[in-house]
Amino acid sequence: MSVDELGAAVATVRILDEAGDLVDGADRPDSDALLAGYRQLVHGRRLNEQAGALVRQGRLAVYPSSRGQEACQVACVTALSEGDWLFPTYRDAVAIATRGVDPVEVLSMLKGDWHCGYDPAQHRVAPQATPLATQLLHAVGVAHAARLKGEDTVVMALCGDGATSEGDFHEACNFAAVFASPVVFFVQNNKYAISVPLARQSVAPSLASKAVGYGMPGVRVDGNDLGALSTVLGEAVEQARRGGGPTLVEADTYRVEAHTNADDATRYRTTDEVDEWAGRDPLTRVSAYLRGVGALDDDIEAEFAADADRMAARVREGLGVDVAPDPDELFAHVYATPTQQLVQQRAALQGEFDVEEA
Amino acid sequence: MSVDELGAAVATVRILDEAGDLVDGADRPDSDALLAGYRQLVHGRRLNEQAGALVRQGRLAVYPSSRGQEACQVACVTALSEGDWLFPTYRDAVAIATRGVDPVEVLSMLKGDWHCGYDPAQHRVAPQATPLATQLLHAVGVAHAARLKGEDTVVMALCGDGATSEGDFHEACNFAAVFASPVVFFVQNNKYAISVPLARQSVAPSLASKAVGYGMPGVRVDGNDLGALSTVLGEAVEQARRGGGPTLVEADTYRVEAHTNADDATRYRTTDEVDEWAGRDPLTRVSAYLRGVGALDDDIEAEFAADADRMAARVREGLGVDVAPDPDELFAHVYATPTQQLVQQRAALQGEFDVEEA
Amino acid sequence: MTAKMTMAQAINSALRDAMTADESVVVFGEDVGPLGGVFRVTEGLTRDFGEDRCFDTPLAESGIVGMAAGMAMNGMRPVVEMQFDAFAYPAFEQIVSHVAKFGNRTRGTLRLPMVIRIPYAGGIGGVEHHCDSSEAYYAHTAGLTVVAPADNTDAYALLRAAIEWPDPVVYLEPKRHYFSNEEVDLAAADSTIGRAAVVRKGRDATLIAYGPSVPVALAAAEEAATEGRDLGVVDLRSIVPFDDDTVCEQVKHTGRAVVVAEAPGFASVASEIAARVTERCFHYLEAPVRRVTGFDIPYPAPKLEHFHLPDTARILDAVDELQWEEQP
Amino acid sequence: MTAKMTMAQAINSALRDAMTADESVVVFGEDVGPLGGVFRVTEGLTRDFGEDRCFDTPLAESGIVGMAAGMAMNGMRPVVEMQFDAFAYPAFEQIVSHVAKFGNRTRGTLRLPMVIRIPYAGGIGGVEHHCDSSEAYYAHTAGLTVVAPADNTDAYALLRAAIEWPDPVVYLEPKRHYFSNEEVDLAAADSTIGRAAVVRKGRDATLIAYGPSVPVALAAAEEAATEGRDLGVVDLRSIVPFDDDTVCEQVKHTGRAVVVAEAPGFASVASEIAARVTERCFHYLEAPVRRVTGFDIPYPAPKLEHFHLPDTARILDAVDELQWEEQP
Ligand SMILES: Cc1ncc(C[n+]2csc(CCOP(=O)(O)OP(=O)(O)O)c2C)c(N)n1
Ligand SMILES: Cc1ncc(C[n+]2csc(CCOP(=O)(O)OP(=O)(O)O)c2C)c(N)n1
Ligand SMILES: [Mg+2]
Ligand SMILES: [Mg+2]
Repeated sequence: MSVDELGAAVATVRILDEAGDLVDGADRPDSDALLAGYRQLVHGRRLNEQAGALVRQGRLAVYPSSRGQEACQVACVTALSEGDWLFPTYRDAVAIATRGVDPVEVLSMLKGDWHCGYDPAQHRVAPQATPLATQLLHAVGVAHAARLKGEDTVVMALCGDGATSEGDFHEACNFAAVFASPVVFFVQNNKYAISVPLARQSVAPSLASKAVGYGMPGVRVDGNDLGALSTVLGEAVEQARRGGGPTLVEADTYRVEAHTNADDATRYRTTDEVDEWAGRDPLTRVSAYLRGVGALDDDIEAEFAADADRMAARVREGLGVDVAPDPDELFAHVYATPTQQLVQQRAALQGEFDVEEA
Repeated sequence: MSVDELGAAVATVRILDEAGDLVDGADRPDSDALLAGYRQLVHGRRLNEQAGALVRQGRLAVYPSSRGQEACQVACVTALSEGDWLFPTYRDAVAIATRGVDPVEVLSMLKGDWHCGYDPAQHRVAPQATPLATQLLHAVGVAHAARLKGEDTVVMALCGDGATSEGDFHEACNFAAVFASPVVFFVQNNKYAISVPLARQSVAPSLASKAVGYGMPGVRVDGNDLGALSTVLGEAVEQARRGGGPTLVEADTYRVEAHTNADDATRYRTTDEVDEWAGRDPLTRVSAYLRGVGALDDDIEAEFAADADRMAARVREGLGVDVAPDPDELFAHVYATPTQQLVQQRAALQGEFDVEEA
Repeated sequence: MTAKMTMAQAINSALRDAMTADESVVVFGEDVGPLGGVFRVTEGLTRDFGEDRCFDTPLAESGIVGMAAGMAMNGMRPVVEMQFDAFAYPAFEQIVSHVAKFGNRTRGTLRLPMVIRIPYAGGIGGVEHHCDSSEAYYAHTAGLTVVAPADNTDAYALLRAAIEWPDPVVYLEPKRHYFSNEEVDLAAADSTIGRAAVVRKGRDATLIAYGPSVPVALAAAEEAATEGRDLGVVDLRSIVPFDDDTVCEQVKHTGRAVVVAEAPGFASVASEIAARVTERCFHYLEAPVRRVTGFDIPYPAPKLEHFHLPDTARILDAVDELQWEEQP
Repeated sequence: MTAKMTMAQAINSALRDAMTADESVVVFGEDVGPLGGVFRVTEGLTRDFGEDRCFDTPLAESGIVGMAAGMAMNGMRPVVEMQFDAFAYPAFEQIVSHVAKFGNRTRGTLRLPMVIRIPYAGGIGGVEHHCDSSEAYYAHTAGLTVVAPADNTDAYALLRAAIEWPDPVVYLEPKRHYFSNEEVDLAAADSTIGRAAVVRKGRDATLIAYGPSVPVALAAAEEAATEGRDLGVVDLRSIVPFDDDTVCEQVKHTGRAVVVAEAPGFASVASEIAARVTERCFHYLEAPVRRVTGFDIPYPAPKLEHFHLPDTARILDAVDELQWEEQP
């Protein structure tokens, strides 16, 4: 069997097509669940938009938008139970907010106040990882520790298509497979790593096919299809919880905006390509379907929008408050107990302020 | 298609069975080539034995034996042309000698004289790599440079089953696949990484199946079957030379001796297991076949043995010569031109000798 | 032959001129191709020299450095970009165990002429992992040559020199100066690796700095001058090899010295400078060599970085403490 | 409660006692399971504590350290082994960008209590990559605690302390002493991280050392005594945090100091010691602090290593140069 055939054997799971119609042979999704998901999609979209606006107003330094990827952001979180863990990247603010973390806290990192604005232990959400793929190993460690402690925790570990090229991706997948760790590796294949297109990242027929080499199941799913994502991720989570080990899930999606506001995407891709993907919006197809089955109408839509507006207002307000930078923060957390040297360095800095004040 | 099915789809190529009989459907190997290969197998086995003896006599500090893997060692080199490159590990002394490097030079590293006893550029054999999997990336670099320069060089990059777990293995395979570099990745799966068995390294159905995730062909071959190895590696080399990109070849073989003389293999495996594999010796089946077709007899066998004895005698002699350690060597090669600091440090050391002598 | 350009442009010019002069020079890394790099340092190189000479790789730094090492083995002169300081760490094993040691291992038969460009240090309000001053890791590693330009002329000159150097060079780009516009005289540039520059002569004390700390030291010297103190500034330019002669000559002359560097001070390049200057100039010193460095902490969040970075006030405080009165 | 044991056994005892005392302590790495480690440090742990408490991993150091970080996040206390110094480099990004910084990043809400054991330094005639003195890389990285025992009692005590420490510890094992047999008093052991030990009092000069250099310094002091010179020896035990008080007290007392360390000297821990001792004791010093370190070269091949390693002769030479006569 040729490699092409092997790779092609990993097909893409879909439930709804771009128009919101059920694809042939798919099970009809549960409307209540889908409606709840839709509400979160609306919220997620709104958060992406609000964060973008805050950047333009200079309230946030930078924001990596997940516009177009909101179905991934929502589905990977709704698949989890309370005791589970989420390991997000810098692009996954919407997922973190969906998990229940206050968006103001999430965004405060990008405001520059601190490296991580929320308490990871409280929410079971790891700090957003910047060094690519490194967090996948932490996810395996959390999962393995849970297994050793006899807990039924599952860990959802996120990364992008670019990150799959890093050595740590390989080591994490392999460790999880060998230890049968309860981890779901969820790759949001949004086709770009900053400017570098997928074709420069991999010539495998799919990223999900990498699972073969680790001896774990690999599933490719339409990343703009909330129902399909929920099914696939839900199954992967339950399999992990049952002791069935890790799964690699690749979502076929697209980064509709530039890498961040600092990026100029016109340098490396055409607007035609972007427009085509904008036409596969993850929100549209869900609303079309829900309206089709009578589960969504203008009133509900308006209610969701109002909800999202309130959230956005809270975000604006929260990020409008300037936290006075506290130099103690430089030294307080480096070690559980600051070393003698740090105490002295802190005192020296305090001395500078005392002089300034005098 | 399940992962098991995908992995199983990578079957093991064989030509001769343990008894030296042609397996069903296999093409009859060329007797002349096989006989030439057999001569090298005898040489390789002798080198392994001689090096082991030198360790016991205290002439070598350590030797990682490739006993049982000689067919791999020979085949990966005979598949190459003169302008090609070989990237070996610490276990591949026999391959390097097969490539034409003086075994005395090869072993001088293990005697402790210098980090690499031969001139890599002269033989197009990289220094034996110790940090696992790192050399695979150098192999890709050499291959990519050759392609850019328009040369038809092919690079044979060796590693063990354990090394496939390292991040650099992943990065090297992926780079080679993306750049369609003329590299053959040749994994000698000898079932152990020091004490750690294959099952702790990977739960994939085969190591060759890792090729799927890079979009390159993966082939599993009986690593104790010289003819099969020559065919598979020869084809992979020619495909690379033709511009067809890299191949991952996994040899199913066994490390018959301990990791090195310093290792105690009884701590982690049974003698039954070792005996079973000793029964699949790569030399026996070739000689049985060649005798069966009348291409080998006692005279030729004696001639090969005498040849190998001469080589072994040269090795004993060469390694018996003690090279006086030259402190200049510490400083001479760190930079093309020693820095002022190194010149001073060298002078200080010289000063110590002057004092001693005075 | 002077022109006004930013440091990013000066580096770009150096790459262009080197690629034009020598066919074996190739540039690669993450986003260095069509995008021209996240700091636009490689702008236009793919367009002007083609895909084979400047290209994007898969996203893997160990891969980038390891592949560069292999290309250097096979006669090319790779110049690779690590996107930010902290993203060079995945390549650490390749850099330390191979790039630094390959020439030595092969007794000089296979040297690795290659350049690892690293945008480094802080001052740009970057999120975590984008502002590390990582020079100590490289400077401590025997076999590496480590240079850090402080101005745009040196950015050009040192990169040209690094690309021609027979050994691997870690070329540290003070990223906060990428967009500083300066008059650059490419012809007059000193491209000697291993030579420090006395960028300001002074009588009273010597400030020793490199990379992004040089402008800060110069500003401090300016300010001190208004207060009647005459401070000299030495710009190392090259951390390895280290120019003992130039540095010590100045320190002997002034009898007092302050080392300025952004990196955490513990076991750092600043420690080395203080130690070696003291060893060589002990009896000329009126006071211990002082170090003004970053604190021994992870690089802080943007809103806090100004507390961390050495500034003119902190340098002048250190100078004040150089025991100008008679000691007991 | 003394017993005769090797350093490998002392470390083994510390692991055993910690695993017995605290269920959350787990040991893993390459070959640490059934084999008991290539130096037999983890001998019998899998047998006695079970597969879940001591196990082999796939061969990937970044994986090992990254997984340990995750386990520490989830309430365990992992103790991982890097097989040799140079084989910790693949884990460098995990160590520097996560292990060192995680507690800081999360403002203390998620600290990572974990120990990275690294058999380090030379003197065993090992092939390349098996003898690196890599402590400077870790000591320079804020957020790491770095300890190096010099004798078997400390090997036990410091490892017990490291495992109980709330922050990640890099525990450096001087591998050339693994098989040295010593009387060990486990009960009397000082398990204070951050405290140096005056292992020999002296009047004339202070030798400052850590890890494998301590026995060499002690031997030099013995020899000096026969020549009428009274040298003290300070064993740092803990490189970070650094015990300024103990070190400076001794140096002020003797007015002269030599730092001894195996690692290449440039931008090293030895540089730091020389620099900070000078800063703090300048007016007590009769001579510049001297450094006796490895040369600035990659660790040499076995037959050449004796040229490289600091020995008693080289230490005594340095002591001789501490300007015992009046200076001009
Ligand atoms: C180890 C490392 N190298 C480089 C970077 C710089 N960088 C940040 S995001 C990015 C692209 C990542 O692409 P992908 O994994 O596809 O995720 P996406 O941004 O598309 O969500 C790069 C190169 C980094 N953060 N970490
Ligand atoms: C990066 C790295 N980690 C650890 C080691 C120590 N080590 C040397 S050989 C070896 C086992 C390698 O196993 P495998 O790749 O299967 O090759 P084999 O020895 O069986 O030929 C280990 C762990 C090393 N050399 N490099
Ligand atoms: Mg992407
Ligand atoms: Mg093996």
